[in-house]
Amino acid sequence: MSSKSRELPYSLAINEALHQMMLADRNVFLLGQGVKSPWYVGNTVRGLLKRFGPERVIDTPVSENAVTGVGVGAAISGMRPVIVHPRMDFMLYAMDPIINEAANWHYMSGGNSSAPIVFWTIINRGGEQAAQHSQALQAMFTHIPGLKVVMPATAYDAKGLFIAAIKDDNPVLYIDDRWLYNQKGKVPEEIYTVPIGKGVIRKKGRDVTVVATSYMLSEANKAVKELEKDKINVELIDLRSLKPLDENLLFSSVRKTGRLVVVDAAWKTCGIAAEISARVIENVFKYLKAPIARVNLPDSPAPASSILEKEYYLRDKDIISAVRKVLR
Amino acid sequence: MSSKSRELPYSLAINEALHQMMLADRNVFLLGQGVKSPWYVGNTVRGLLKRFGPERVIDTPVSENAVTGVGVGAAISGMRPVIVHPRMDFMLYAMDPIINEAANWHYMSGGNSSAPIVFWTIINRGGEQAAQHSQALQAMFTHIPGLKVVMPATAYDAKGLFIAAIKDDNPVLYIDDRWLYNQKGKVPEEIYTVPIGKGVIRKKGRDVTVVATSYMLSEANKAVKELEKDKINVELIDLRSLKPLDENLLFSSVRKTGRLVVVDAAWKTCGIAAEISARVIENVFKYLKAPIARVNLPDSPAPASSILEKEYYLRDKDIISAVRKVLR
Amino acid sequence: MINYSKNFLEELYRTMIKIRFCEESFVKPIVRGEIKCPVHLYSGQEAVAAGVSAALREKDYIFGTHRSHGHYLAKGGSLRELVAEIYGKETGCSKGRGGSMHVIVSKKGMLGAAPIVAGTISLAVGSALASKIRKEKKVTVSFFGDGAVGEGVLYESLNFAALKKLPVIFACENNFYSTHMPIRECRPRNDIFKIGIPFGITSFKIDGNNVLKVYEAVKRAVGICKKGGGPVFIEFITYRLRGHVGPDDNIQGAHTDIRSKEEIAKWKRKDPIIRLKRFFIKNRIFKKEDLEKIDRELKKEVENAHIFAKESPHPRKEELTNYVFKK
Amino acid sequence: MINYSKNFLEELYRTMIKIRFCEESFVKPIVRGEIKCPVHLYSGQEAVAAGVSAALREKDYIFGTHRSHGHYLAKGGSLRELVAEIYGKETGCSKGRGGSMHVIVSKKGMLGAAPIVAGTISLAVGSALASKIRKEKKVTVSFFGDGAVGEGVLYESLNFAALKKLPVIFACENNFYSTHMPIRECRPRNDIFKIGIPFGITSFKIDGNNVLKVYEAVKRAVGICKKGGGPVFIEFITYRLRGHVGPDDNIQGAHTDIRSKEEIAKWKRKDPIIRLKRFFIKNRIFKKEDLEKIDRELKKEVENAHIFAKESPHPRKEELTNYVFKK
Ligand SMILES: Cc1ncc(C[n+]2csc(CCOP(=O)(O)OP(=O)(O)O)c2C)c(N)n1
Ligand SMILES: Cc1ncc(C[n+]2csc(CCOP(=O)(O)OP(=O)(O)O)c2C)c(N)n1
Ligand SMILES: [Mg+2]
Ligand SMILES: [Mg+2]
Repeated sequence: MSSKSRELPYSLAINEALHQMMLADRNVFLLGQGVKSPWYVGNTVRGLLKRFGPERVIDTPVSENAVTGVGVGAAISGMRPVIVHPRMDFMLYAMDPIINEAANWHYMSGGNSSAPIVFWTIINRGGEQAAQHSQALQAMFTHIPGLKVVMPATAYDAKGLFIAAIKDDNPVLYIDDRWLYNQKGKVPEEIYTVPIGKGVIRKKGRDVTVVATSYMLSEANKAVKELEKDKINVELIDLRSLKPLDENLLFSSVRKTGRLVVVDAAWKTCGIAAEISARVIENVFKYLKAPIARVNLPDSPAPASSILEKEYYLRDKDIISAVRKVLR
Repeated sequence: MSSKSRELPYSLAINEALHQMMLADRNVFLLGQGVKSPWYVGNTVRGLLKRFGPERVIDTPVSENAVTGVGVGAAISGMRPVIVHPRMDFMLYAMDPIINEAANWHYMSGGNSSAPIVFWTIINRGGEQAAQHSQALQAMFTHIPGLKVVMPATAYDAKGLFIAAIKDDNPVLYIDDRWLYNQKGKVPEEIYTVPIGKGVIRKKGRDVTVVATSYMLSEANKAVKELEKDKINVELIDLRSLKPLDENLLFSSVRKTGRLVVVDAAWKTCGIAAEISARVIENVFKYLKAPIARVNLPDSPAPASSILEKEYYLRDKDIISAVRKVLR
Repeated sequence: MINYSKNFLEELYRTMIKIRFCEESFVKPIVRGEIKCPVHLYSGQEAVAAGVSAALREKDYIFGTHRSHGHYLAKGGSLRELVAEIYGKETGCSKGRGGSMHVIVSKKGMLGAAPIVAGTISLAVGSALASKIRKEKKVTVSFFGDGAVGEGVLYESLNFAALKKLPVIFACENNFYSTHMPIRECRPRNDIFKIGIPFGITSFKIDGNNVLKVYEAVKRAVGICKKGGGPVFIEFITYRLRGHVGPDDNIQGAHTDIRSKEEIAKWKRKDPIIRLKRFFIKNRIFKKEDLEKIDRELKKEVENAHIFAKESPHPRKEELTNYVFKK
Repeated sequence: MINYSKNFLEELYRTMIKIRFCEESFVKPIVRGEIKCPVHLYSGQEAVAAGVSAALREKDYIFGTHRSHGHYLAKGGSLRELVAEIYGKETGCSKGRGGSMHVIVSKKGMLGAAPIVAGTISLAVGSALASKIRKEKKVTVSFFGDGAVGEGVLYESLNFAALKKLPVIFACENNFYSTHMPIRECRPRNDIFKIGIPFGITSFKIDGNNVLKVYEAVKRAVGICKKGGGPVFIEFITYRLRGHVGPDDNIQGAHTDIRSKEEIAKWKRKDPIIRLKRFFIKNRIFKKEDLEKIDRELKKEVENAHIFAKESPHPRKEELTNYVFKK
């Protein structure tokens, strides 16, 4: 089938998911800052307003708290809203509807109600935007029960996880990354889902397991190639979902390699890598041949100066040196 | 000196810290819901309004976001505000001033300004209050650079850390627990500080290290006594501060015991215990004789029913069985 | 006034007296420690819930707060399931997971309640948006207190609802207190309803202790919403006859109310149920005995609900984490 | 009008033209990629910053936004340090850590700026509270845009400031756009200043492109605040002559503005600097040549600031985490 080989950039894979799901399900609608314009969210929203009209593609005032709550309320009333926050930093205004309301709603009602909503949020960092315009807060949300969290790394997953998130009966935080928008990949034309909670082995290997998600998969891929030159055979896992976490995939890889490097482009302390490390220790401790290495941002706000940014953000070399360390 | 043997309940130790610091430093003031009444915050605020007047003891409307920002702004202008959130759950409205503003302020200004503020917040759970009135969100805040986090477990530390928090030039999150308010302990009458970032060994031992903070120290103490009956000699560490974390104390204990149980009365995933576990693995892996056990709440919202609460909250028995597990 | 049907008036009375009896029935079990959950009694404010719901259809939506037993009952929620919830039982409307502050009966349009102050206001706007998108002509009522007027999300909600002309009624029950704070310590001005005006929202206040006035006002507001002229902001002036939580403002065992005896006495005279009774008798709509019969009936119903609740099973501890995710 | 001193008027002009030259000087380096940081130019709004600061004393406080070069310069911030900051240099006012959106000069009372919309409004109320507690009689100005009126924290801040009668001026620069959104898509009503009224706040709007009107209004507001009659809400009607960020609304390389050419042309005719020049000439306060001399001087100053910035060292990467905590 020709559709199998079609390539799309990550951003247009999202765009296609939105088009197809809005067409397939009248309960799906899009709400948030920038949905009528490429200004904020690139071409992910291309053509939506024109096709579905302002009743279902609703650009909003700068009111993150209420707008997010509006989405949650619509979900409780049976809709399938997608709420976009064009930067994760802005979501700090919207923590109450996400955490106190949406994530608890099903539990608090004893299963009598639920909030099937997608909180779509974008990590938008670099470019000297500094501390308030660079944050990657996945760990804060992964900490919260009742909230699923996904971070697709490829165009294929960007579409498949978006569709899965919309179809899920629970609130799902869908986190993408502006640095991924132009990356191309094969994207089937039809509607398909990537199961939430399932990771994938991007490359089989036996010497060391490297776990990465979202943009860090690209850097990890580069690192893997570089390490191959030195005959270091990495098994590369893309978790795709942070909650639920595909423990089994992780554990069986570590059982095989005995070594683990966890990469997450966010702060180290109480981050995703800490959780993965702790879980592996709890479950497959005796297979571990070396300490688990975490590759994270330093515990520091993002700087403006691009000289400092270069030092701050992670690259393949950071993964390479972590791998070498656990192999020593 | 007689003052050395005076006992006070935890809540009055806080109260004394506030009285003394407001007296000692005209820049200190108290702002937040409930500061004029025992209704919210027990007797921690006793006598403050009467002594310092409504200009420095400011009860507020239900406006967590702005009121917290008001504190941050006052701190930037040279004051030393203490902002109280009588429940941690309410702080979800105030994430922007805490995280985007206060925690970044010193960094973003290249060290030219800072926000020396205490965010005092109370974990207030149990009593069938359910999901929105029970949360312990320390991990979310410990994840944030630029924010110190303390969780005193004893009356002595409650006062000493409060004073240290007020004197610190950085934003400090001071988390206490209603379940501790009646616990008595020796509290010196004078002004003293407990250093932020320093833990303490509550009981020396050699078989296993147990790390606990805040209310969980009481349960850990019970567990330690129970385990002693079986000749299990626990080393009990009270971290007191979550950020900065007293790594050295932790590492040297684990080097000695080779076994670790981390207790934190909050959700497991991406929680404090994960961070401690990951850090120990990174640094003293080769001393570990067994997997690290985490004792946490299940990843679930808090239930109302007290039957379910009993199952949900942690007690000495949970610590005991974790210790037995890592000793197997 | 007399052009209301007797049936309609009886229903109003039944709703109010049911709420009152229900609320008062919790006092003893709370004091005895049989009920552990924090309970915010609605006694004194019954005319608001009853009058609002009388003006709504079953398919219309409401969202509540920490003080929502009355909203739930008036919208048709089961009394037994309410009481069972407050006892933390599996038969409760939220299966004992939510307690008093999370009452819900979705099939009657009561879409939920939650104690984070102002936390459900934007949700209500969301359900109004949902019905607008679906062209269903449903109206949503968002209940909140004077305390919630301190939260910024209310203003964001007003703006968004007004911008999109959503069929939502902002129902502010001004009982003059937000926990221990009288309204004058929370706001520079009292006339809360005026906050709707800068957003171009039809906004007014009415006597919230007069159930017929409440009914008429909300009927009008529903009409405006259905014609696409929404939202509407209504401030209901009312008073809670009990403490903020539990029977009285029990601060450290003192069982004293922070409010003056005179103030409480004044409002007792404006008790919406006494007023309605007086109106019935004066206008010879019902006789004293008719009303007493209804009272007896509902007292019994409330008693039975307690029996049901007490006899109901607790949730099973094995099912602690059952509802974290919907499967 | 002619009872202003020549000195005073010259200072106003200098401030405005300095801001304009400074802002326009960034256009080329941005286009060339020498400046990487997002820059929100203030061109067109100079009368607000200049007029406000002229009515303040050095000890008074201001807080800014993402678009605060003008606020910073008018309050006495160093031009060199501003330009260096935007180049991300160690000599910048925030040592290259903050960039264009975090300008600060505490010793001149400019306490900081931040791009989270409405994020600094409550901070400004806090510094007003601080000066009230200290009985210092300082006034704080909170600058924010029409977009920030969508954020609930503004209303919470209005309420708190009004309740405590704080000496704070809410200075809303209504330039009719919030990024790609015209104000009519953000608010059902335009008259923003009316949101202050339900809180009992003195609230009004004025022409923000007339620097003397701005000055007079703020002088009056400062007087009100100093007498304990604060806060005051002022809506300044103005317009940005450049795009939201960078020289134009460069959406995906299109370099087109989302606003109509006619609209922009209309506002170019109301350019506050041209208007002030015209006023000077017409009233024979300054001659064309006087102004040209000032212009040359400031152009030079701006050029020198760029030279300084370019020659300044970058932050050292070893110092990446230096300012996470204050030691
Ligand atoms: C966000 C948040 N802050 C504070 C509280 C504590 N609290 C519970 S009820 C209440 C006051 C509510 O007053 P009002 O809205 O007038 O409702 P009433 O109790 O009078 O019915 C407060 C402040 C809360 N539940 N949520
Ligand atoms: C909380 C938050 N939401 C969204 C944004 C994105 N954003 C940057 S500037 C802006 C609009 C600002 O408009 P306005 O307040 O009118 O200021 P102007 O740009 O017109 O000066 C927005 C929405 C942000 N920075 N912060
Ligand atoms: Mg009230
Ligand atoms: Mg604007």
